[in-house]
Amino acid sequence: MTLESILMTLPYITVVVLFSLGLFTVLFKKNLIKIIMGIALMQNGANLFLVSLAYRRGDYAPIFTSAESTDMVMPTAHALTLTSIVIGVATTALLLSFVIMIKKHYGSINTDDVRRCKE
Amino acid sequence: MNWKMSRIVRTVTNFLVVPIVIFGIYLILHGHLTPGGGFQGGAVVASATALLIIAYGSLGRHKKDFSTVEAIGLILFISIALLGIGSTMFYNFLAGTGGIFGGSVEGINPGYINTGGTVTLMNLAVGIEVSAALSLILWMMSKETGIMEPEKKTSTTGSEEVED
Amino acid sequence: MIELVLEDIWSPIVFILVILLTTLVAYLLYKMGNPVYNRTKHKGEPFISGNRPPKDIRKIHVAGDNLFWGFTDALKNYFEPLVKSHTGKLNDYLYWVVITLAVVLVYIYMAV
Amino acid sequence: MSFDIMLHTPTFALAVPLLFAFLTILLSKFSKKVGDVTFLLGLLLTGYFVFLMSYRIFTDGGWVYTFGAEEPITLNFFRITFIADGFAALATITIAITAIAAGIYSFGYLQKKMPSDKFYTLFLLTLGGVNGMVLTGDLFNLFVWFEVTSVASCALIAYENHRGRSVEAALKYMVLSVVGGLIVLFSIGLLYGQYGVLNYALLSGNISRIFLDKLALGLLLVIFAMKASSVPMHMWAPDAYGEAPGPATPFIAITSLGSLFVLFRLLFGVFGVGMDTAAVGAVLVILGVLSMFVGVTMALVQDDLKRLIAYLSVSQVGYMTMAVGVGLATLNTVEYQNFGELAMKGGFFHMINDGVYKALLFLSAVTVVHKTDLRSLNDLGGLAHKMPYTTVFFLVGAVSIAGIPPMSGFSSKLLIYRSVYLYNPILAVIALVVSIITFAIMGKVFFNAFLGPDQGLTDGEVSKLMLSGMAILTAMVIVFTLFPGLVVSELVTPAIEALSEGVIP
Repeated sequence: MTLESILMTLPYITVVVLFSLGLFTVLFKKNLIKIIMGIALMQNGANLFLVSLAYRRGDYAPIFTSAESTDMVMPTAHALTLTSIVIGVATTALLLSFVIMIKKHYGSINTDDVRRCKE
Repeated sequence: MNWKMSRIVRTVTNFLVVPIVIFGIYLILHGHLTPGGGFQGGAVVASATALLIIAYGSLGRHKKDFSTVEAIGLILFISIALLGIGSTMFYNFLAGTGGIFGGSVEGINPGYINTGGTVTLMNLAVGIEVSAALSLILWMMSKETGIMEPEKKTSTTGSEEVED
Repeated sequence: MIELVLEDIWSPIVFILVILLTTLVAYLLYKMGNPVYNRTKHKGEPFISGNRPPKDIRKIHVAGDNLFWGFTDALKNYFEPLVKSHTGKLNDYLYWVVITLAVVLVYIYMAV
Repeated sequence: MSFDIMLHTPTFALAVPLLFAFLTILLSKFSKKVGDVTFLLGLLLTGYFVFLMSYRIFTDGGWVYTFGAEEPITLNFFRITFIADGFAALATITIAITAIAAGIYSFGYLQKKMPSDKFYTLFLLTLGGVNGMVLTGDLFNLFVWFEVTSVASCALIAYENHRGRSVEAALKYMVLSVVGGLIVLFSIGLLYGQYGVLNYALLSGNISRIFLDKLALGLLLVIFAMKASSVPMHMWAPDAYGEAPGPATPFIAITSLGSLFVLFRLLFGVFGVGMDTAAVGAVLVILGVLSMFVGVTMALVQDDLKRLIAYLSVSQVGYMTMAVGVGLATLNTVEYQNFGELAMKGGFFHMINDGVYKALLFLSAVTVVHKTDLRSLNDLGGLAHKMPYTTVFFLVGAVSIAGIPPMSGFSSKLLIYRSVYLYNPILAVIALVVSIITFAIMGKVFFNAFLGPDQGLTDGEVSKLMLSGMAILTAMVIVFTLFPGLVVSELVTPAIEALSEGVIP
């Protein structure tokens, strides 16, 4: 295993670490704000995964510059990442507003208390 | 609770708001050539709103109608998409027609600003929409959490919309 | 031509016609009977398992808890854990998703 | 090529709701009436374009619509595409019927109780999102519309935000949707990283039985089953359906039905060629049986009217999952001709049936809750004296969901029993038992809430608009009841042909 291949694998290892940390937070933390932070971690993991997939060694970013168009990478994954970031902003804002209202109505943001809908 | 930060912060905010908004507009208008575009530029513009809210605890005394601006931005976006329906939806009917948006692109170029066609217009529409929507979200949230003085009327129903 | 038969096995039109026909036959049979029974004369009180009916007619109403409680009581060993597993906690909802993901992934990896 | 409006109908099915959503919010600033009219116009126009699209699909066959190209039908796999085939027609028709009925109902409902413009906006956004989700031809778009639907429908659930419970239900659904959306994004990344394409047709040619493809398949299957409220991931459904504002309730149920449509599209269109469909079908069958049984037994112990119907809807989703799972398990074998196709017909016929009668049940339950402010079956009673129309509508829905002949629910369940019996007799027996318990539950609800001496809970019937919303659905149920053969041959058969043949390239 060369140093280069290790370096190329690093982003994916980071993705796995981020995603599993996020999943761990979402599963085992009781605080709603912490759950949303876990979701944000998972979002970052997924976005990093897509961006790492789009990387091709020696090619240029797909911007109108003085490079040949054949030397540019496909921007599909980048577009997907940007879309996912945008959606992430919307969902995080909505989730945080829900938590604000939960705090108003229930006086608590612990998942053990936020369970009036059950059975 | 009336939130207001120190005089230093407020003065720096006064200086910073204009460059932030201009940078946002640059990102929006240059979006078809360099990283950036409607959403990113709009988010930068909205960060000026965040700065104002944090520094002053208010957005001035005038009535703010972000949701109308937001709706106008989205209607613009969909209308521009529908204008290309002669070919298909989202068809770039302005590309290569000359004028301020329709410059033609041939081969390798250093990035001509007027080549976007409808993409520039759409970036503009998305920029309007996102800056208004994010400002609205920040405004509502800071009112709900007590950073800002709540007004007499407190209806917060469905303040969140989807950004495109 | 409108298809009136579903996959050669079932036709609601025929079913409804048969029902109507049966009703007609039943009505004719009913008509042939002897009308001795006097509705107003023999009117009695409703029979509620031998209990005396309450004065207020509203109390005759059967509430939701009155039905099927024997069924759920007999199958207590099935229902109690099932109802209890719907805890309403957000974390538990997510546990279930992750557990199902794990099981399905292992199954698909082994079987497909 | 001359301009042909029929070819553009898939894009209008998406663009019209989105455009009118924001027009509604803008025009409501001037006057409430104008906003209402805009909403109704957007809804009816969407229905009109869906109808046009389906008409063209059934007469001339399906096509792939390419966005941003010179001409609508262009072979370009790097552009955004919409697939308009028999399957998309079935899905969008189911969604459109429910949406129009619920929209008309919401007119009457929102008169006094709530401000209406934002509700209409969110409603139309959800409609656009679901339409985009079932029409789309690539995974990128699927993710986008998945999230648009989640955000809009969760905001819709939390619309009555003065009640803590509805915010709680929306929060739970939203967290599950967002985590699910991220897992979907991850699996899209897995597929894109290997093949460099996101188009369904291209992917289906590439999919093979390697580890990463299996991983992507499992992730997508479980997440879309979760959105379709399959047991054991159904727990958000009773919360969300139970706490959503009245007229939105059937529509939230329809979004989860839309997720089920997408799941079937993915399993048949993308993974159907390269994967071992027998094993994947078995997963669906197991999920379906669990959903049927757990859903119906949980409904048996419910007090709350709306939650009870929500659990029944979970159990109905089980029927479809099981039937289509049998179809998938036998795909490309001799058995498919014997009974697999029949199972698919039953499953998809049950889907459109279920979308309609479930909406009818939800709307009549909402009417009861709206009129009496009571939800518990222990308190309700004797409503038939004052609300005869609602009683009849509820009875039609109840008899249909219980599968009593000659109602439409019986027609589709009959197909399911017959075909599933040949796959595995135990499944048919379970399906029958579940149907019987459903009948018992509906009998209990009808007896408790509507029959009995008048308790003086209501002062009369609801407004005419609300009644007409339910009347539309009742008329649809009766049409499906009287002409099941017509519906199966004209609507369902093109859909399953489109599915089993894979995606149009």
